[in-house]
Amino acid sequence: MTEIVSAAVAADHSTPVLSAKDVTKTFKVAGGSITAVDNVSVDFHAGKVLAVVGESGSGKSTLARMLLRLMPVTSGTITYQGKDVTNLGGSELRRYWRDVQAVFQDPFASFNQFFSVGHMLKRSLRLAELDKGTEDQLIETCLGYVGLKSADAMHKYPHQLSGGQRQRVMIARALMMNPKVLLADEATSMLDASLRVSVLNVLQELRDNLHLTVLFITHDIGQACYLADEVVVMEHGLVVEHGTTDEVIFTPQHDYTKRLLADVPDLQGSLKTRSWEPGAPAHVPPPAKDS
Amino acid sequence: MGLRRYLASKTGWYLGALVVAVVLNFLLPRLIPGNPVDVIVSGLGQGGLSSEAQRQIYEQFMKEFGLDQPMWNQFVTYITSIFQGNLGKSFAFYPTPVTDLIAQSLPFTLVLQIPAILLGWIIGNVLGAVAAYKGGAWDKSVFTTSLVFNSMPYYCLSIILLYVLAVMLGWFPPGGAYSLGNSPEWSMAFFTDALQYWWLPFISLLLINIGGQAVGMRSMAIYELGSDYVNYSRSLGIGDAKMTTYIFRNAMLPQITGLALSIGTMVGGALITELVFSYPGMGTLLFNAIAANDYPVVQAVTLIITVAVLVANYMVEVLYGFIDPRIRASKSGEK
Amino acid sequence: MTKSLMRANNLTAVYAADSGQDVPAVDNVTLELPEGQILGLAGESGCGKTTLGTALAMIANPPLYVVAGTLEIDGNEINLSTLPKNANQVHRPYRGETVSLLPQGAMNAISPTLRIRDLVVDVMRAHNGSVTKADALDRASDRLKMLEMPTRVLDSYAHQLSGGMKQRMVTVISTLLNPALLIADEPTSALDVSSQKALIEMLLAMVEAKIMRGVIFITHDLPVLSMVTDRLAIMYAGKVVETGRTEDLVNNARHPYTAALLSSVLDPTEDTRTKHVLGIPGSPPNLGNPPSGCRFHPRCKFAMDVCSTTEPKMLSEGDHDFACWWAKEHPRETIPMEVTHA
Amino acid sequence: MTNISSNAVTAEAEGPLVPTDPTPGPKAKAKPAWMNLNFGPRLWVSLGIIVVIALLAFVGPLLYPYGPDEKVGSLYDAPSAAHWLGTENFGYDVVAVLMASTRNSLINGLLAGTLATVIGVGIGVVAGYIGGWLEELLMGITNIVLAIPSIVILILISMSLQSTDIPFFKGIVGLALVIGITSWPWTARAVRAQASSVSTREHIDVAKLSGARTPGILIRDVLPYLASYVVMAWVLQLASAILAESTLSMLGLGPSGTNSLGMQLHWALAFQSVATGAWWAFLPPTIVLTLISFGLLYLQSSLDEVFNPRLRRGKKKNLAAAAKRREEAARKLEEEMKAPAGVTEVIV
Repeated sequence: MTEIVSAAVAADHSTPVLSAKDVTKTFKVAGGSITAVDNVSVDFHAGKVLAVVGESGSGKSTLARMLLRLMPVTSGTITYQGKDVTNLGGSELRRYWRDVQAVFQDPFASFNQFFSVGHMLKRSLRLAELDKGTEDQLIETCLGYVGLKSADAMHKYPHQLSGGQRQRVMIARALMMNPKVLLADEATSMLDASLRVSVLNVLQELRDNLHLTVLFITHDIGQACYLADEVVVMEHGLVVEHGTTDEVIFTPQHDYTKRLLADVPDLQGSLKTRSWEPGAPAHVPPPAKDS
Repeated sequence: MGLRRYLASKTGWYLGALVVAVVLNFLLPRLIPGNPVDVIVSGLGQGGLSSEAQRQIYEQFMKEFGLDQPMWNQFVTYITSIFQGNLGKSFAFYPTPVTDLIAQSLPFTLVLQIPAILLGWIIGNVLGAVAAYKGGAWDKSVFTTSLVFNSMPYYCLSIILLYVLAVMLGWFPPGGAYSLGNSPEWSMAFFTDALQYWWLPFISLLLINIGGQAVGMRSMAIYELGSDYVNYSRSLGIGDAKMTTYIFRNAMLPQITGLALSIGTMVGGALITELVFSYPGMGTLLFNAIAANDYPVVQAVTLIITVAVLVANYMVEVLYGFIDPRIRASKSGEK
Repeated sequence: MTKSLMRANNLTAVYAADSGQDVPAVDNVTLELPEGQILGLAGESGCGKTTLGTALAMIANPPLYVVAGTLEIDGNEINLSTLPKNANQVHRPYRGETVSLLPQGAMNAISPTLRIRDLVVDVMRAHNGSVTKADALDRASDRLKMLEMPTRVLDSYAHQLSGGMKQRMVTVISTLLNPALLIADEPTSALDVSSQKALIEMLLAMVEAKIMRGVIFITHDLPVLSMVTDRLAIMYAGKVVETGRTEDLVNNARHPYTAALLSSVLDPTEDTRTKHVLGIPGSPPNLGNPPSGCRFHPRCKFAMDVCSTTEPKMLSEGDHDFACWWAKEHPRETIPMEVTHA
Repeated sequence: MTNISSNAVTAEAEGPLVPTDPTPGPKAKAKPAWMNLNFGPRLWVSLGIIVVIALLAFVGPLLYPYGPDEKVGSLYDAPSAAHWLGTENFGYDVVAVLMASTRNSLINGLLAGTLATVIGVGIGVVAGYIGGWLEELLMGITNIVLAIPSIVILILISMSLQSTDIPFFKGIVGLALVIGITSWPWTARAVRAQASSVSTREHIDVAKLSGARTPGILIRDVLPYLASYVVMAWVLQLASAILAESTLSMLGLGPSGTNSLGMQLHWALAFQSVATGAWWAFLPPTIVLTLISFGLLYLQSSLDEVFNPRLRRGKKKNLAAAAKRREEAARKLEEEMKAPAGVTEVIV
């Protein structure tokens, strides 16, 4: 693990590690086109967790896929450590993926069900180009980092792991590349609340201990609140608000952010504001019109 | 996808398929080394004809069929004569026009196949749906029987039926389409006579079509049984009979496209059924033409089969567009 | 306490596994709901909450079997078991009229080849053969008008509606016959927060208008439940471990599992910014072979020796029931939350 | 042919109804999910049929005293102790001819069916995974070929091949090639749909991020997910290739100078065996063809149930036993309920 730490610490804190500039994505559909991401510019600074919050259709996952270079941009540039990576291909792209890794939403679909955990991890290691001796060592370390024992996990198949364990294996896989940036695309949204917290905690530790840059994509503003240093709010492909987590969540400026925060039910808040008594008729606001 | 787009794209594909099919139909027999006339004439040679006479016949045929022309010219001639309804002259029954031969055979094929395909499709779907819904013994017997019929090659069932019902039991005449001495005409006497000969090949085709459709419908309906709407309708207290109609409607849609896909196979299978029963339709015509190396007839029969199958498929797909609300709804520009 | 609307007694439901073994997904559960209230049923995936809802809605289908249990509702006592041969005929008249289901993910709840209006007519006629088409549609459009929804949706097919609209339309259909009890199974989980809010407000308005006289709201989302419900029941591994008034449960959890679930809730609040939650170690148990004693004991921070040997009985503190040995030894003491602050 | 709409890919996404034990004991050996398949009795029945026929075709000739080209009698000699199924129209022993025919028909089916499956899967996977203009081109070709009845193309090609002088094309292998290259389209279309749904799975993205290249992804991440589907398609292709051969042979376009089930029927019909009641000439090939076709289709449908639990309807015996146990449990529960109340204990 020491080499991971030294590499991450050496990173420059003032200039962004990864940045998107004027990135746009349009999809052709029958009889027209849809702009999924509209002229978005975001910077990611080393050692920070940046959350991109938005509802379905906000373009947050499309943005993530473009940053990961899994999907071409329609226009705009993506820069990594000062280098334009928008149109990388072949071995250069694979080198980029050594530094920028990801964990996806579906803890089952992320796994090839025909491979054991060990097989999957060793396959990923080919990208890291290590010698055999250090491979097992690294797997052990990375699984340990997400709270799993290599002896237990290596021979298991995905269906023998719980959702939380699967996502942690996926994080371990990403860590093995010794990445500088980790994208978590709705990585916790399919997990139960108690397991979700354990994955969020792992991400937090990676930031604190390894100074990893984390891009956390979520629809749940509560999770962003728990984890993120900075928050970007997206709506219909546009960035509507960007600031520190405290700014965005506690003093939102944009109407959309305000509405989003107002609509989120919260445990204590809704108890307090509940205006009816059990069994008694209550005043109920008229249902909102369907948009 | 809007209905108009759907129809436009289907029309495009079928026109494309038609063009390809016509070109193949023209090209394939001409790709062989030498040409069909060689084959015919060398066949005559074995019959003891002098080489001089052979050469004369060869040249006459070459001219008659335009085979001395460059390929491109031949194609243009081929296309224009097709549009004029001229399919050339038979080698074997020279100079009978191919269209005459077809006019004699086609009606027999049509009266056999159209009822067998349509009726088989309807009965098969009903049986399949009932089997899926009832489950248990019903399902087991219907499914296994259907599977047997579905997996039996057409002509195998035909042969067995012919042997058992016609030869052994003598319930039906053992082949042909009408009694000796009778000839096709628009009279009641001819029809009642022909009907006796019609039953056996018809039943043989019908059983197999029922089997195929029932097997397909059963699996579609079982899929539908597990869907959310069945569960929800149940939770609303909707009765079993009503629910069966929902399932039937949804399972039906893929079965309609299934019909389009299987028409080609059915027609192919039916050709051989005619052979088994010596039924004087297109299949028997084709068989005889192949045996006699009668290329113009073979080409004409394959062309007609292709066009008929394409048209039938096209109509089924158009119908599908109108029936499936997911395609129809987008007509008016709704979401 | 107000008059009881429904009481489900000793409900047990099993899944027939491929191996031939039965896995009990709901194990001897008793549940009560007072008239006019909303009961939240919470727990994590696989805890049996959806199975319980399915059993109460009387639509259990193989491989799910309701082995035992009765439902007292509206003066009826219904045997919920699906084992008798005539169970389906017995249950059918109650479905939709006495107990109705609002299903998880309305996405495919309506047959794609059916107009909404056709389903409306079919539902009305299923319970009263003499209803005319016009009457059925009148009733549906009145209901839609009352809820301020456009009546043109009746002419649509399901795929023409947006996700939020579809979910609300299904809600209207489920409650068309004014069922005594509505079972809402994760109705909001697939929706954006704004649609989620709209649906919740609609449900509350319907309860207020006495369209239905009680709701069981099933979800894993505790903040949503705290917003909607009067009472909560927490399920773990096929058992109800704690029930009580929503305020009591949220502020004064008496079962360690409830406490851990509550601490895992991440609201966008100042508190969440600074807190550090540990979550629950381990995974939910295999229901085919549940742990002895209290099913939660392998993951519980407060587990004592007795927890692994003897199953705790339901205890009552006023209107608040729970099954926990620790709570028995510490009367009226809130379970300490496992949270540290930065 | 359209009913092999396997949803093997989507089924697992729904997840198990009951959580599986994430920490199995030391005895539980790790197995990938696909190995926990449930093979029903129908699968064994169909496999049995196919094995018996294969034995007849490949082992039978070694044990049977007569060869298929040994003239042992005259036209339609009736069955006797020496010749169990008599002789056919040329005076050859029917059993010997039948075994040779079955062997050739099976070889033809294997060659043609495998070829069609390979082409279909290749085109389908590439189109479904790569997408874009390549997909449109490949599927355009597929749809056109699919619309043209394949029997027509087969007739035209085999007729042309008949008149060549190259024996290879006239023989069983040539015929198999022709059948193979004309019958891939529906497999391609079905596989494309599956491949395109697999290619949206996140594990493909994970493989890319792990540095895997496109051929590796196709082989290791896409094909295994299609395996069950491909096996079923292959079984169907075998059946349809065997039938296509016999159809062509009946039309007089079969492999010249060799035996096949279709040729046997062709000659039986040509020499009036049905009308003359010589059942031993036409019935054996008819039955063998039916058995092959039934065995393969039954195999396909039982494989479909194995891979697709949604289609499965429980085994009667197990169901009955489980139901009995359940009723027992229900009775016990009822008794417990009748026991004195006091489940709830009031402590305050």
